[in-house]
Amino acid sequence: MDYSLEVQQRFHSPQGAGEFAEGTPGLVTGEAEDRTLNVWVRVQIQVVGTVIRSVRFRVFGCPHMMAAAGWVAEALQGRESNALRELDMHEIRKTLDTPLEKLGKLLVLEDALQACWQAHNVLAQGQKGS
Amino acid sequence: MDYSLEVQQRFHSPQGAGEFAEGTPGLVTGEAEDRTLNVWVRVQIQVVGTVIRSVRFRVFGCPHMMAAAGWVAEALQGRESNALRELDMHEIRKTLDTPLEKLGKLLVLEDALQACWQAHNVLAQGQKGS
Amino acid sequence: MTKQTIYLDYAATTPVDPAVAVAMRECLEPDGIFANPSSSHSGGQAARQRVEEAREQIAARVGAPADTISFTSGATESDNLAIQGVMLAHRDRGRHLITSRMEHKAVLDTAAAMERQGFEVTYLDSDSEGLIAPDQVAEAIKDDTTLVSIMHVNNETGVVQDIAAIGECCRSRGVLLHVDAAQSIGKVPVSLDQWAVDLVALTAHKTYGPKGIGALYVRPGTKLAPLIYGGDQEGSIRPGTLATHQIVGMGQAYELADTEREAPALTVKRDRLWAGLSVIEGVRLNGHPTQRSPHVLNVVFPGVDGESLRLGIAEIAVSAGAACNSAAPEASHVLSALGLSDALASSSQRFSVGRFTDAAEIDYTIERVTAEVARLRELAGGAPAWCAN
Amino acid sequence: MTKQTIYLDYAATTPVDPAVAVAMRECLEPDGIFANPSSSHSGGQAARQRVEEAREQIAARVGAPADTISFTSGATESDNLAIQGVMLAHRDRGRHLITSRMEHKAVLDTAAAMERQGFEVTYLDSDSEGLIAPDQVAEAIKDDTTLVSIMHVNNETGVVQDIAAIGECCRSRGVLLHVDAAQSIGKVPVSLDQWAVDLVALTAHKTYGPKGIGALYVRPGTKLAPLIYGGDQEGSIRPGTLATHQIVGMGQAYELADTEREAPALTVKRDRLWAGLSVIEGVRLNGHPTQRSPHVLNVVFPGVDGESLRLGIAEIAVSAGAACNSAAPEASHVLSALGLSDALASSSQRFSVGRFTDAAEIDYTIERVTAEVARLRELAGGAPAWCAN
Ligand SMILES: Cc1ncc(COP(=O)(O)O)c(C=O)c1O
Ligand SMILES: Cc1ncc(COP(=O)(O)O)c(C=O)c1O
Repeated sequence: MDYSLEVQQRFHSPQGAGEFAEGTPGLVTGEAEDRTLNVWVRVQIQVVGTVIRSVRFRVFGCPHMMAAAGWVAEALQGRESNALRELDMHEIRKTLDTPLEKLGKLLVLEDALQACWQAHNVLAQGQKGS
Repeated sequence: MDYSLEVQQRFHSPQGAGEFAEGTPGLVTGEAEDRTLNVWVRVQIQVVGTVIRSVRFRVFGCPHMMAAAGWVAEALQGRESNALRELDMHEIRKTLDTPLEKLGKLLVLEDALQACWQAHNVLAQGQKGS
Repeated sequence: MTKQTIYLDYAATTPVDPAVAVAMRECLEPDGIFANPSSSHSGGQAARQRVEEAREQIAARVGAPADTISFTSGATESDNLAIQGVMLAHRDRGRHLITSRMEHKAVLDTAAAMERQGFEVTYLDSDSEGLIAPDQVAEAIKDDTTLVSIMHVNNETGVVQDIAAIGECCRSRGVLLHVDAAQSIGKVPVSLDQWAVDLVALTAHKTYGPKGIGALYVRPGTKLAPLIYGGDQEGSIRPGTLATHQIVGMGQAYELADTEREAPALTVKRDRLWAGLSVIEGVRLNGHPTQRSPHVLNVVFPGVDGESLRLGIAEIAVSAGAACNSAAPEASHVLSALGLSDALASSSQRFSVGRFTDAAEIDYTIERVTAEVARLRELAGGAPAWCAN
Repeated sequence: MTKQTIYLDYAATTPVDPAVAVAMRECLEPDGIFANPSSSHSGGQAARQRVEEAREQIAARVGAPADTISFTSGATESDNLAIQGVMLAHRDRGRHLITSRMEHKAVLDTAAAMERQGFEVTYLDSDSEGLIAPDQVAEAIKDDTTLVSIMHVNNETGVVQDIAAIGECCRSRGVLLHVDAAQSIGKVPVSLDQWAVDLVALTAHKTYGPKGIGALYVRPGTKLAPLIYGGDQEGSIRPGTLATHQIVGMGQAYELADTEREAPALTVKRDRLWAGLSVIEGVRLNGHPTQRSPHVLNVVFPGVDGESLRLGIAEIAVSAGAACNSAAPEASHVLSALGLSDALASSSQRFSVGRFTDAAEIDYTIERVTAEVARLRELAGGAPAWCAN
């Protein structure tokens, strides 16, 4: 298995790995897994208004999975929250120069982002409601 | 194919190769061949009384065949003529350290010696007769 | 391969020992022993002599007469020649083959090919430590069983089967036994003078010899159909121009591979590595704790993705439990056979030490693995239980 | 082999070119490219890269894309894989194989094995100069013909078949063509970009590469059943750990084997030898006078037993028309196919020149052969006519 330089770099120093401190405001969390592929990922997003302030993640999986999570965390920073729906894993796979057979794993990351998106909407509704 | 030193030596300098001069007294000739084995041999013997004085041979065949002819020529020298019948090619094969599959060829040499023996007897009868 | 990297993948292949390289070199020089060993001229005879000397060296190492050793291109071919050759030559006598689920692909894929050709194959399961009980073999033998094929040293776990006992039960039932001993030489004794074994697959490149040369031991009188045809070399069992330099290299390598001298040294290295790794939280050894070869250590690091760990310690050459480096990690068939979950199988690493492994390399490896395991577990913090079970 | 001997048996095998030995050496050093090309770590990747570079070198030499080249243990295995592999994979489509009587044993013995397995084989006869006419092939093709196997350069006579034309007639009839090109590289161009050929057997050791490594060219889409199983190497056509040093050596050897540069030099050497030998009374050339490879000269010395001539010039390594060195000299099947009597066949010698043959060696050979022929004819004086006809 050979890895693109970006994958190696993001694997060795994964920006955005970890969690937010307890009680950080505007947090939503999304989690997804695929046991057949041996991957699990949890993504935390801090949204202020409709803007993503910052992202944190945890991953059990291969280097490509970690690099993709790190890439996403960086890419989402400062974007409108609906960017959560718009990230295209096919694009990200190409950007990171990751083998096609890894796409299945990246889609698990997409699931986690979707979960964030839904959680965020619920939260948003709640806030409107109040 | 590897050859015993004696075979090599007798092949490179074959004592007794050739013919007797025309009209040498007491000459008998025996010839034999086996086309399937690609061998031909002719043996000439000079017998004085009942004693073999000297032997000459010609061979078309492999090195073992040449060595055997040379060995026989030397061995017969000075022997009683009935030695012609007594030479055992199995023994000679062992003496010359020649592979078993060569025995067939050596037996062609034996045939030539037999032919000499018969020719010699005819000659002997003739001499008695006169 | 840069000098900076640490090589702990001796079970995959070994470097050629310098003494072996020297022996081979003579056959690779313009005025050296290069002629065709089948040629009848003096050059050919000289090459033939080297070939026969090497055959003696190899035979001596496994306790067999020289004329029972035929050269092949490696253990893969030897396994195929043994299994296909025996099953085809005895097809009228019986069509049943017995093997195990932990065999190398060279045996498993050949068994599968035999099945496609209408032969019947029984696959034995090992216990959770990777051992096959001789009784299992005995029970599986049927009237039409022709051959049993069981490996000696497993290439992923290092587990050693009791070939002597398995041989007895095959012999007593009149069934032939083939043993894949590709991993054994120089690590675990192969004693064909004591074992009731009929065929043995050997290779050079796991024992500091060259790649692309191996041998098959065939007990005299064992009927075998050749895989390839075309000349009288190796008693027509295996034609083709004999590769003198390769054969000389294998002979030299086997001459050097004195188990009594090498095994203790390997054990010290392996145990030093295990002493360091075993203190990492949750690590477990795959395979039998004692009945195993001194050169292999197969370790599971629960909760740590194997591929990530290997990249994390990229300067250290180790391999997955499975040699398979594809992305959807079909878990090692060997580790699955031990009952490991997919997650644990793919969290396993095979470390294999060798003649040139030194203590500093081992200590460095312990330090790096310990650190990387901690880092990856941190990155996977909060992961569900299945990731580590 | 002592320096004193003169080597004129390049058709049997060649010494490894020093440049090839150097390339191989790097893979035989402890810190060299020794890892398993199938390993995913950096060492494995480095080895894999060398393997692929060599594949490119070999492919370029025969005018084929790299991915059509699979590595084997030599031309014997390649011939077997081509013939057995195609006949078995297409057994439902047809069971008829066409080959010639002058093929190498690797082909003839395989064809015989196919016959034993119920396939039908047609053996084409050459004309008295060793040529197969494309028409003969066309006429032999039947509805159930699957494969034609014709060699390019004959190893005993050097006669070169018109593969381009034979390929056309096979292609036009939808029949696959396998070509044994073991002797060709560096002597006669192999142009797979122009020939309608489906499989080609190659070997390294006839072209200054190492023994025990060869390759099979397989045109994309050609169905082939493997001979051995056990791993995904070489697209599962041929599993087993790739022998990096051997493959690198073959690649380097093929890179060096530039026919345009080498063939003219060989021709000069061969013609110098023939100019000297042809004045000996009664000598004749075996095989076609012009349509032949520059490296082989097969000469009959009527009335001179071949084995005796070879011992007479023992310091010169040549070989019988037949490689067979057994005592009851079953004549070379190739020379018999040319119509020679047993006597003449066994009075034939194959001289083959190579890259390292020099003029002094040739002149010495002419002198010694001339003298020894005279001596042996003298010793056989008075022999009957059949000895020389
Ligand atoms: C147990 C076992 N059998 C067979 C083989 C195949 O050996 P080779 O690479 O010589 O074909 C190997 C190694 O690859 C092995 O470890
Ligand atoms: C024409 C031909 N085919 C096949 C072979 C066999 O090649 P290898 O020795 O590589 O198996 C040879 C040489 O031995 C040959 O000359």
